[in-house]
Amino acid sequence: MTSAISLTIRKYSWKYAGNLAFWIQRLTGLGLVFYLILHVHTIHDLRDPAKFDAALATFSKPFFKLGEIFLLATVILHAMNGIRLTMVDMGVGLTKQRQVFWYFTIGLGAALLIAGALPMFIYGILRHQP
Amino acid sequence: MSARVINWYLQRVTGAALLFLLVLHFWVEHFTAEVRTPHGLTFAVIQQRFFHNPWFVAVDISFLIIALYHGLNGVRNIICDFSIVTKPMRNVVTVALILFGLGVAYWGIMAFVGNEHLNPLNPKGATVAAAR
Amino acid sequence: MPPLLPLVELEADILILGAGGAGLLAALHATTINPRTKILIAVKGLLGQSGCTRMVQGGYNCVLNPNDSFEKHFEDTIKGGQFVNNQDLAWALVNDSPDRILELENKCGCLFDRNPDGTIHQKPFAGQSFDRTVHKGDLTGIEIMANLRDWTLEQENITVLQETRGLDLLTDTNGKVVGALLLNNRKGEFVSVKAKATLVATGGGATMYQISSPSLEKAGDGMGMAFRVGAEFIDMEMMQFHPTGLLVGKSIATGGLLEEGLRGAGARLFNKDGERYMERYSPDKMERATRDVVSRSSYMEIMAGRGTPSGGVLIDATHMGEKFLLDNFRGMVDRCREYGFDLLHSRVEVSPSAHYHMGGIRIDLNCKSNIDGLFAAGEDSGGVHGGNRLGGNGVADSIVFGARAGDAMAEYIRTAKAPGDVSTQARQLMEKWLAPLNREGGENPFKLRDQLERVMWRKAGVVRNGKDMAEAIPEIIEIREKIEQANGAGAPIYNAPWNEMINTVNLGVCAELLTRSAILREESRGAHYRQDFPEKNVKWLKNITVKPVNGDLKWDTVPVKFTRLKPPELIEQEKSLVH
Amino acid sequence: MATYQIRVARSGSDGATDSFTVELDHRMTVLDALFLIQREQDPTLSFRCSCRVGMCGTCAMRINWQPRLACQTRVLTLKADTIVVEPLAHLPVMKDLVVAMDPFFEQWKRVKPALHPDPKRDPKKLAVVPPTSEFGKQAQGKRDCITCGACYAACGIVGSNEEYLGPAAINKAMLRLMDPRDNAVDERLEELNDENGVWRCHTQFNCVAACPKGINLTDSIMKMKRSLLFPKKFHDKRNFVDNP
Repeated sequence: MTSAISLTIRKYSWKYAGNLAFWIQRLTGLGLVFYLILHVHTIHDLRDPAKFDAALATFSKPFFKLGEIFLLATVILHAMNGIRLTMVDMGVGLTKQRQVFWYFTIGLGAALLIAGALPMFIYGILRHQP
Repeated sequence: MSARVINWYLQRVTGAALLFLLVLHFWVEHFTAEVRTPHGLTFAVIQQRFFHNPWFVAVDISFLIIALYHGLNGVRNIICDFSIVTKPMRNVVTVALILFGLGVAYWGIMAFVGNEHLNPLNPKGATVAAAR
Repeated sequence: MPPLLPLVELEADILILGAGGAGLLAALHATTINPRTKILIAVKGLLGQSGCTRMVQGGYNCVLNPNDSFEKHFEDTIKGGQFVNNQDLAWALVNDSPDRILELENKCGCLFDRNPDGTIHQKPFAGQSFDRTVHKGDLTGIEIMANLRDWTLEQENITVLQETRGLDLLTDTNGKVVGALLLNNRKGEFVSVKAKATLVATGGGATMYQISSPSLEKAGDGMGMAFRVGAEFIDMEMMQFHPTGLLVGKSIATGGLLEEGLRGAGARLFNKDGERYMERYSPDKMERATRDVVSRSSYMEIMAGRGTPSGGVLIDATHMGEKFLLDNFRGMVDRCREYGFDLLHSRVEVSPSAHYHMGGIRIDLNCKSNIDGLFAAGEDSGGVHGGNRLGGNGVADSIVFGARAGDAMAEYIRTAKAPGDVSTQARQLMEKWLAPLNREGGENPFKLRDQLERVMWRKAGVVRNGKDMAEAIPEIIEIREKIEQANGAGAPIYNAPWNEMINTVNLGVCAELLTRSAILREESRGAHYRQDFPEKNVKWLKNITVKPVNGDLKWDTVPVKFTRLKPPELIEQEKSLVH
Repeated sequence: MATYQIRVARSGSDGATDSFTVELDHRMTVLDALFLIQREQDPTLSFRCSCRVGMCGTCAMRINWQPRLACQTRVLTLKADTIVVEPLAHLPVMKDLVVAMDPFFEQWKRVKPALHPDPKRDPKKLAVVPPTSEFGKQAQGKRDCITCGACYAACGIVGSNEEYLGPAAINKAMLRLMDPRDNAVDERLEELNDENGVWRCHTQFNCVAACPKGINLTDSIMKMKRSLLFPKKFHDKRNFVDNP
């Protein structure tokens, strides 16, 4: 079993930056599709205002706020990597793809995440009023 | 131009559009004056918006459709990356994903369209709005 | 009971052994003449990725510029070959090469380097009166072979047996060659091919030397096979040594070349004492002297104990500056760096390296050998380059004569009768080659090959003398006897010792012919240098030919026919006779 | 001289490796180590090698997980005492380190790698290709492919989809498509535009990292993707050749 896993990892030689980016894009993408469907399901509750408000109340609990931060992280990763991919598609920065990945996608993405997550953390979790 | 080129191209275009829409979405649902109350976003806020500015719904619905296209196209790409998915199977996958996407889109759109609570002409819906 | 490998029997119109430039061009031409010709190509390595055309760095000589002329190219070739070339063959080379370059470009898709205005670029090369070498950077061979390979892949009439080597040619009762017995290393099976015409184009035997530049699978297979069916050979003593083979200690990369252009651009050679020894050997031309002169000088330095501890001399290109080297010799700088040498800032160890066998199977203008049904082209054949080959004429030779062989074979098979049954003969030969696979004990083929390489390097190498070579003969014979008893036991597929044994058998043939020829030629000419006869002798404007007759070697010397150009010394002589 | 432990994957049982101890100096490569093992320790070891100086592309193998040319990999630069040598991934193993290149060349053949000369051109004239033209520029470094298969073995997509063209074939197709002498535009475009053509590339850059010749294969693939938006331009490519 372990050998099967290690063989698989080797097969997809994850240590290259581009490959890591590929897996990030795949996994975050799938996660976001899943979230989108859940989200549509919640929105559908607009047909029943009471149920909708109840759902929103649940979602403002700190646990779900934490989840929202996680969602933000996923979105930022997917978006920043998406921008990088579009740059690649346009033929920009092809020779510097490792640097683009680490500095732009990961570096700038982390900065954006902190900027976005901090207010969510402070207002949604620390100062949460039930 | 074949469907594959268009798909590839649209995936990029919709990606860019989603980036813009997402920022907008985040802003209106989390940071505008209406939602920065102790209650945050509620049904009433949405109803207000719906009555005063129908563009909210238009944007929301296009956001939904673009996101579904982008997401499900991505899922299709992942599935097609495996050679066990043969050509006839790929067509089945495509059709299945389109149907699924249409279903989700219908489910989402139905939240606004034909929703009696969001119909200004419906006395019951209007009452709720006036109560706030 | 020894395990018997399967014997697969195939049939083709044309059988081509070797898929370098010559082999594939022959296939191209035969296909062009008749697209339904059934062609079978056997390659020892991977199609298009083995052999020496692949390793060509310099380029391809041909007359394209209106200011250049066939006569000039011909004269350069003959002068370079020290007037012992077969002039008809050399003229054919010169005459055909521009057409072949057009064919390579417009039919096969090669793209050689261009001038800024988009016309083809021709670079200068040593020993030539005009800049006529067509090239693709310093990787010309890859361009040619990759495109020829791609062409071959798309042909439906051509079957390619990859990693399949020739073992022996098959003959009918009249001695006519009717195919060959092959060994498919990939599947571990013998293949007997019945063919109306057979071309050997497997490359020469330069790998019989300790330090050599060709690719590793090259082992004079074609010459060995042709010798065993009685082909006639010419100029076997002529072995070119390249002066700057990289010396990478014990690494297998030793012998890999540093491009000639480096010396042309002004790189200097030093011995271990820091002496610029070319001052002593060629004071006017220095390092820019021809390949044979520089190789010889380096070799003498090394033999006199003035070489580096690992037996080489030092090439110094540092004075040319980092920028110049990077702009012009990027490939060479990189190659040095791969083995931890710094060409930009320090001296690099080099040594003469066995490079090209000018001699080979004696052919006519249609690449026919003296044996019916057997054709030879490329390095397997001899006579085109005489005593020394010009840089850039080697790949031109393969391409031009490969094409000629293709044309000739297409013509030949039109009238040739379908060969009779060969399976009995194939089975007999198969048993002979199977013996080492089933042998217990016996000699180590790797050791014997090393021994052969050392003997040849020391006693019949760059600088030769009668005494040493006479000593070498019994040693070579001993190795040839021992190798027949070598141990090639192991799996039938990808069996390295077994293949090395077969290689050494063929190299042994080349080595013996080379040494015996070299003993006969009592003068120094071109690449052949005798310490005991250091001067060129007008009496030796002859070719030495040899063929096996009834288990013995039949030697002959044939005066060169000067059909187009007479050597100046002969003209002098005639003048003095008139007066 | 230093002692290295070479672990070589052997065919036979699945994933089994044999360990050899060899003495190598600082200039010696992985290929040297393999030759030493074959000559002195285990003659049954099999691997491929032709030119031994990085021109033939037959000695590509996985060295410490990365596809490389054995002849160009000095053991010193690996900075490890133990070197794991395995056959290339995604290609069937014939014996030990020898892989069958057939899957690679099957894909290679799909794009019609040979030149399909334009019958309208004069075969007696050489094409005029200024190095500054689009084809001239692309042909500069991208022609250096030695078909070693390293990119094919490194590509993650090939691992899950053996019907994908692979980086080397797409690079070849791009060169032929740009070639003003060539005529088989539609056939090649059809293969490239296949579901398993260029569209399977997800810019992992593994091929670029693996290519021993430093060819930017992802760049070629991206060029093809973009070009497929306007495929007509390949039919007009003869415009920059003054040879009707």
